Amino acid sequence: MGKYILKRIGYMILTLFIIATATFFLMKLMPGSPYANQAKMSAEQIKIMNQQYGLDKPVFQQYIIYLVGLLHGDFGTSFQFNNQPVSYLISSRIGPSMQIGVQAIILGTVLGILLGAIAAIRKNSWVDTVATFFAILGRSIPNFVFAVLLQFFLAFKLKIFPIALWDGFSSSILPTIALAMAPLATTARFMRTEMVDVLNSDYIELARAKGNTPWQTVAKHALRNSLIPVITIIGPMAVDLMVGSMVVENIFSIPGIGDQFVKSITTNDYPTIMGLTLLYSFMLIVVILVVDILYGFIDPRIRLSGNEGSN
Amino acid sequence: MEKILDVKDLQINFDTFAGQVKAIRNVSFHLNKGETLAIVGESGSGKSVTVRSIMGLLANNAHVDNGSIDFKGKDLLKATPRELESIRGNDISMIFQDPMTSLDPTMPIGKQVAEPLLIHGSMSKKKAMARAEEVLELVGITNAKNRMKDYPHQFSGGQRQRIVIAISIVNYPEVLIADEPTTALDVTIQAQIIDLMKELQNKIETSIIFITHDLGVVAGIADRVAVMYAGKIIEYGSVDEIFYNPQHPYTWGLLNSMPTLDTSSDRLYAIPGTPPNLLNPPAGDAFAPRNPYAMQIDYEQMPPFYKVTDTHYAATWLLDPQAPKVEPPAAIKKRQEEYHQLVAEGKIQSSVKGGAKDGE
Amino acid sequence: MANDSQATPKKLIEVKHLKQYFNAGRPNEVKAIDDISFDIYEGETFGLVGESGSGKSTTGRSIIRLYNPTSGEIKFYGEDISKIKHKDMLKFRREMQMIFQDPYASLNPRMKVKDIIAEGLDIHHLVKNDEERDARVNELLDLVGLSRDHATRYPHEFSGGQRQRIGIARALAVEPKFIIADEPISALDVSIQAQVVNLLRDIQKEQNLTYLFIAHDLSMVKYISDRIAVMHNGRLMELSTASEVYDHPLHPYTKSLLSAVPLPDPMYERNRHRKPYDDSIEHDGKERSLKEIVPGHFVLATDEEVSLYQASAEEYNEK
Amino acid sequence: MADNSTDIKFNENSFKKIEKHNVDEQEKISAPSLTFFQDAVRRLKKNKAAVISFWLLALIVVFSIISIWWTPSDPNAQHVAYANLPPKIANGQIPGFTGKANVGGRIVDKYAQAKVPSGTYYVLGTDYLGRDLFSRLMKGIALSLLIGFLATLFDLVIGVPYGVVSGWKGGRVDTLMQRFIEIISSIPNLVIVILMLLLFTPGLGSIVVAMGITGWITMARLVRAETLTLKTQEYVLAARTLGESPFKIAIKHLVPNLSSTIIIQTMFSIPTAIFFEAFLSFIGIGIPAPNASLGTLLSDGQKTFRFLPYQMWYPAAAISIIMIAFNLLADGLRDAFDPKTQE
Repeated sequence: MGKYILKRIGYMILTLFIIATATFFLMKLMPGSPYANQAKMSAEQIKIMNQQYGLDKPVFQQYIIYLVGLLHGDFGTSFQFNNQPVSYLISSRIGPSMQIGVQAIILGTVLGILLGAIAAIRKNSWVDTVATFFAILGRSIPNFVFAVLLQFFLAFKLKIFPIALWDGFSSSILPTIALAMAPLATTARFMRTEMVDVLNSDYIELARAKGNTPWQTVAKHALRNSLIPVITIIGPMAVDLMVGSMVVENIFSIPGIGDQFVKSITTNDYPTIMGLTLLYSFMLIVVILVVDILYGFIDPRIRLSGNEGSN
Repeated sequence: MEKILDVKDLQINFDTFAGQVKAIRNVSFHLNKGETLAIVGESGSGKSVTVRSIMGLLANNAHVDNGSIDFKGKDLLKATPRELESIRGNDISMIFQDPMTSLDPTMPIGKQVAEPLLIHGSMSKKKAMARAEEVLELVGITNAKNRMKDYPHQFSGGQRQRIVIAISIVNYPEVLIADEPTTALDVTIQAQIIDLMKELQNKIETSIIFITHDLGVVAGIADRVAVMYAGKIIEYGSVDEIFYNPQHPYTWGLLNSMPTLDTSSDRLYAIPGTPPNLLNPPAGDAFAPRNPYAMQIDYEQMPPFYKVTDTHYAATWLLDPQAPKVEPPAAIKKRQEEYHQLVAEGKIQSSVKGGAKDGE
Repeated sequence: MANDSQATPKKLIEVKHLKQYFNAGRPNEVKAIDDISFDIYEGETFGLVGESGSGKSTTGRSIIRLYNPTSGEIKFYGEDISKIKHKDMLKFRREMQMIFQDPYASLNPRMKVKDIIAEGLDIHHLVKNDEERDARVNELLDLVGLSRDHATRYPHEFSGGQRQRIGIARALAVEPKFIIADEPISALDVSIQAQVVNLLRDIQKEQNLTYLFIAHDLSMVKYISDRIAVMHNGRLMELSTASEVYDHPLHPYTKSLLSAVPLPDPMYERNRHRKPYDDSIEHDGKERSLKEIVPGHFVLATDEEVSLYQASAEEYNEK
Repeated sequence: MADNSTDIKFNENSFKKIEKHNVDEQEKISAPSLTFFQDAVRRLKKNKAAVISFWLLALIVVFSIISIWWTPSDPNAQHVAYANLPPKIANGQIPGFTGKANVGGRIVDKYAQAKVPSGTYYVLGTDYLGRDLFSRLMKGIALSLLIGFLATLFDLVIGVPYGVVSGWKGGRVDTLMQRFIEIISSIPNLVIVILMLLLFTPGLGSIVVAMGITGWITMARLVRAETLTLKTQEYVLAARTLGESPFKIAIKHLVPNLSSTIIIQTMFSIPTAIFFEAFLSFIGIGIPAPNASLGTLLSDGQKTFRFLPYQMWYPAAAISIIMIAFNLLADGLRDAFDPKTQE
């Protein structure tokens, strides 16, 4: 297992390097000047700015400086926000994003698993139809539409929650719900499929033949076996969350990295875009790695059969 | 002889989108205490459905439309789910066909074997595990003590089937239902499992219903045999009667179409055609269109069971007193001659209590 | 090898020191076939028996070149086919055909029966136009005992036995000389097995075909085969005529295997004694190869073991 | 146990032997021949939700095609005087379509206020520039669907061949191709799309290309996994033993058997692409003004949602209905094609 993890971490570093390189050169190809109010700046000013940011050096040299910086955790300096280092910008904004992200994934998976399991157990009944209907709504209604609706009814009309304000847990509830819709729908759907499969398997029949009640059968045998594969979809769901967080943070004015990313795009703030791209990729790769390792630990078939996790 | 299980007039239909499949059409049989009853038939003949109805494990689209299953004075078809659960895995247990898929892949085997004890008894967990270990030892899992915490994938197919058997006997059931337990196994493993089952039957004195399509296996394990075709039992009797003195043309065909190690004739006998579609079962004998001895009445009316001996019955019009005498195929005649000789020599009895329990 | 004693019939297939390893050189290397040699004579049925994992199916697939053999020679009409590539391959593909095990997986569910049967005709351009193609398909349907109406149907409409007939027709379409039947009846019901076996025998006589018949059902193999080879763990344990192997088995594995075969005869079953087999003798590190113990009867043995086997062959004669 | 029933009637022919057997009769298949697809369609037709979704989508597609030549009024024409008019239909009796709005507690006839000539009405009202929202919605749906179809085309053109080749070749080629996919998929596809959009000028073409670059990966993975199982199927082996070339095998055996996977995945890809476009427009890097797409309509509507909710209601309803319909249809197709799920 150790060797496998090391190999995976090696791939991870390689992937990050490729991504860093690709984003860097893409940024260099970008049209337009990075400075927000460029119209008001004279050629002289721009030259000074270029010098200040090292943009006058040859591209390759800039690349090396960038890579060396990355190794020291230095993502460069934002063009826009008062010359703040990108790393500071990220670290000051990652908290709120993490909070609603983690809350959403917990809410989404827990409810999704419940919904999916109930739908599978009561397959083809009205419960199943209702659960399936909600799962379809969840993946059909774009989360920004959902976010706006929540804001309109619960915050604006009924005034149960603050409209757009980042102040404590109560203000994180609506964005969490809006974000949790996609993972909830995905989990419910996946869980249902897995569980229907498991419930049709021979070992469930044997469990019934042992004299287990239907609920005992589910609790002791079906649940664990259908939950194990659910772990594998945490990765893709994390991506959904990242995408969702951008608009949801924007709509609810949450000072997070998603909101920052959108702002940086509209202002061509390249160092910040590069930094956030790397951060997003890093988070995604880590999530996938953790999921894989977790899967190996939880599933005895993988855990105990030769540790060469080759597929 | 004490009947432990008595199935009467069982009718089971399946609802499919093509219509209603009449899977079990009026099946009656019983199981005596301590015997092994083999139910043989081809795929789709209804043998599996029959035993699943005893366990109350029919698919959702199946419904029992008639009949009774009497187990120790109680009709299992009228039992509540609660009552059935208390019987399953305790008084009646089951072994399934595919050992590769019938164990929970994420639960250690020790726990799986101990599970029926914990469900049905007031045994402590520790005691149950100790008992599970004993039983695993009994079914021939070597070094059972250290393997209790292992998972199913760490065992071979034959070993897994031994574990499944351990689960089924851990509560000393009165009836053990084995649904093609050796079909998925290699022939040498199959022989081991069959020997194990015979040995266990002697030790724990259980009654066994053994389902298979393999006549060789039947000859080795059964005391009595019921032959099924198209959702009906068409002939039943002691193992010697069925193998040496068969009466139904379908039984003839089955025995005749199997090459034995000394068959060397040029062509095998083959039953022509295919089994009927049970969406619209034929009016008369379902075997009639494939039956070289078929008579007009075979197409019109279902034959009743005719008594051959006290233990041997066959549902074929050929046994009717009015029917012309027919010559069975040569190989069957040979078997019948052998039978008379064996009876004359006293090697077998003409009616039941043939014991095939010599173990290893 | 199995050649000196029987000089008259012509050798169709010669397999020499065939090895088929999967994932060769990696930690998960599997020696599916580990150095086997045998010949198949023209017109005979050569039975290959073994349990799951013995390498019998792999042997068939290596001979028909679904795999690239790791090493060794496969001669077909004297020509080594273990390494032939593209152009010659097409010619060879007409001469050798295969019948598969699973009647459900061996027919493309999206194709009509006539297109399935005619696939080989199309590939090798054996018919000039559609009428000729239809005529040939009808001829083949007749040959395997199916109705001509079946030509425009799809596989899922047929029963297992009928599907197996379609598979046989497909193989026969290109008029092969040699057919590998890879467990062609093991997925069928008893009453249908006999139909298919009879069909295979009839066609063999009619078209003078040579068969490699792979199976785990020992009674059926004995019935259909002229000579039989017993495989275990990727090696050939014993090879001789069908009756020699069954009546005078020499290798302990063969003896064990035969003792396990259940027969539909209660008296026999009551007196049957299973002979256990201890495969540690295969792992004692000694060099073994197929040795001719009595004429035409080969057993995997060391030089020293030969005399032991000869002694036990003697015993059979004395009985 | 002998149930000697009493109602058996014999006649003189009862025990006459039947000499001729017509076994062939049994082998006849009487059911009408159905291809795999016809069978799937038959099953699909039993799924009401999928059938309704199908016809709804067909209707939407027809409307979208019509919108190429005809909309009630020019979707981009501005009438600032008629800005922010609420929905109104001809006789104005249906609640929500009266042309009146609640301003500070009083019901005001906005159309009268804006001096709109009688006979002129906007079914879904107008936006802040006085553009007819119904016409814009028609155009917007058409554009979003177009983006959905085009992006999915990339799935088919790149994803399917990539998956087939990777799965069929196996070994080193497969490993290499899978590593490439792994790397691409470790960057959130949104990030790739955004970077692409920054690089190119925003517009229909760049959005489609950007989504196409990332979108094919799921398709490639599915097709590869399916190909891996298909290539060991005995009918593929049979084709190989007959000497069929790999290309022909792909065309004759693989693609037809992959088709259900491909169709189902396509049905899932289209709504994903529509969602993505809406999302991009929503954060301001999608379809540039003044063109309408579902995303730009939603984005515009959101800005005034609290006060003029109708401007967002209708595009939101439209996108939700389209997504639901595609998802229901895809689910229905999956059930119809996958024989495992049928009872």
